[in-house]
Amino acid sequence: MNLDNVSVSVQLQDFDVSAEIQRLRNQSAQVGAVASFVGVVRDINDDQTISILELEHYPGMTEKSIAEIIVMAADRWQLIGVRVIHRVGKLLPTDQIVLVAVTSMHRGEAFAACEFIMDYLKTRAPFWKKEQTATGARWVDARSTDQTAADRWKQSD
Amino acid sequence: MNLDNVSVSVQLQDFDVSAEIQRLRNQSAQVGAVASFVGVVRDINDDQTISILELEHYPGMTEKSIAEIIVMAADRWQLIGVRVIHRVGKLLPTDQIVLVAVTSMHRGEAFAACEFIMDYLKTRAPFWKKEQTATGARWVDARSTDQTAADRWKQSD
Amino acid sequence: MVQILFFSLIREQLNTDKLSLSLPSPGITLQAFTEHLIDTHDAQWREVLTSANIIKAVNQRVVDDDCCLADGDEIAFFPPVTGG
Amino acid sequence: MVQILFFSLIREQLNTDKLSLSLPSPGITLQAFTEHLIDTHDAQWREVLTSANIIKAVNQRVVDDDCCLADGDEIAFFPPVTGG
Repeated sequence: MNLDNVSVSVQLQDFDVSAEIQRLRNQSAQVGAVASFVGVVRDINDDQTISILELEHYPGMTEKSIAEIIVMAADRWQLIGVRVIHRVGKLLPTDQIVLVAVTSMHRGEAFAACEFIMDYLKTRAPFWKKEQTATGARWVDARSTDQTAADRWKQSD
Repeated sequence: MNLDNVSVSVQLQDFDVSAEIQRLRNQSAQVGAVASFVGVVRDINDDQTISILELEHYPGMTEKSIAEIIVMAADRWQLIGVRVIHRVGKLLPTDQIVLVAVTSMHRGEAFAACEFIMDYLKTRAPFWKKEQTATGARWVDARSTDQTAADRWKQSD
Repeated sequence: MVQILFFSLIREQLNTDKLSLSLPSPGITLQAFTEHLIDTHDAQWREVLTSANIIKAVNQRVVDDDCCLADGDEIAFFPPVTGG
Repeated sequence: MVQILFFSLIREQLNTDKLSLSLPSPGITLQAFTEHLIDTHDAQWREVLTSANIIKAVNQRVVDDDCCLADGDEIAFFPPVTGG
């Protein structure tokens, strides 16, 4: 994968999936598949109504860790481009949190790499969520199911 | 899944992924994950440069077969909404061909269902591609790899 | 009457996109009906309609050759699909 | 000097987001350095910095306790990540 076709942003503002996909498609006329994932703020989590979701991160390490995850994905699958955007700051229910979009010639690679990048981002990129609920603020607990999802990708070699 | 949250279109015109994802997010504030796939016309296929890709379909059966595939997906995974758009008519390299977008509370379901729907659409929905190349027009051959991809989902029960 | 549709390469090879016919007998199988189509057309039809990978649908659902037809059915012949 | 960063729940529990310190000795392990931080602060620091699931990073890479530190390092303490 040409590293010019990799882009990672951590930002306060929202993103436009169509515009991001358009940019990925314009990188090469060999793009046949675009797999993408958007994470969204839910209004209820662990039985509590969420009014605000606040995202903290470790500036510098977040971008670096996501870039490393993308390199791992590019080692495993034949990819053309990758775009990752992760928002930080205060978000509301139904807001977009994260975009992972991956292009390849054929769809199998794009699907696998997109899910791989999300699973690793969830367990390795230093972001933390704090929820505002009716009974106060709480830091979101890490889920063991996220670690299980990431562990699926370990290669037995 | 509420069937009001399922929509299938076969159309000549292009689509706007952001607008489609926005509509899916607005269906429920419980949407936490949006997995989507966009298929794109490549400029070279089987070593030949493609000038135009023409898509023929079987009106009525296409919509019906895609709706059946979505019902199968909703039986296997807990989904909130599904949107499928497939273009027909004359397309050019880098044009969008197909969109499959799936929402769920958690990402595993959305990813799996999105890939499942694409794999089944590829092998079951009655569309046919004809490529215009420098040496004339040719109907695209079905790929055995597409059948293999669909067969992966067969349940051993 | 039944309606018969041809798509893609099959349509081009037969130079026909649709036909309306009376069923030669009620409850005839799709296999027998396909033979009837072949017998009432030129040699090209035999070659095309007996090709190994042809797909047949009745009322917009893929079926086997032993499917029984009824008046009003929509019958379609097409090659393996290549959408997506 | 090394820079020490605290994030999320750890930052709140220690009421500290960053510190600058001289390394007590060159080549000290992260484990010994963490003990040094605990010894030079109140009891709350022991509880927080020895919690089972705390993650430590040096120069923006997750490391083990036996990692050796050098002058100029950036050291971070944070809970399991929950982004995405």
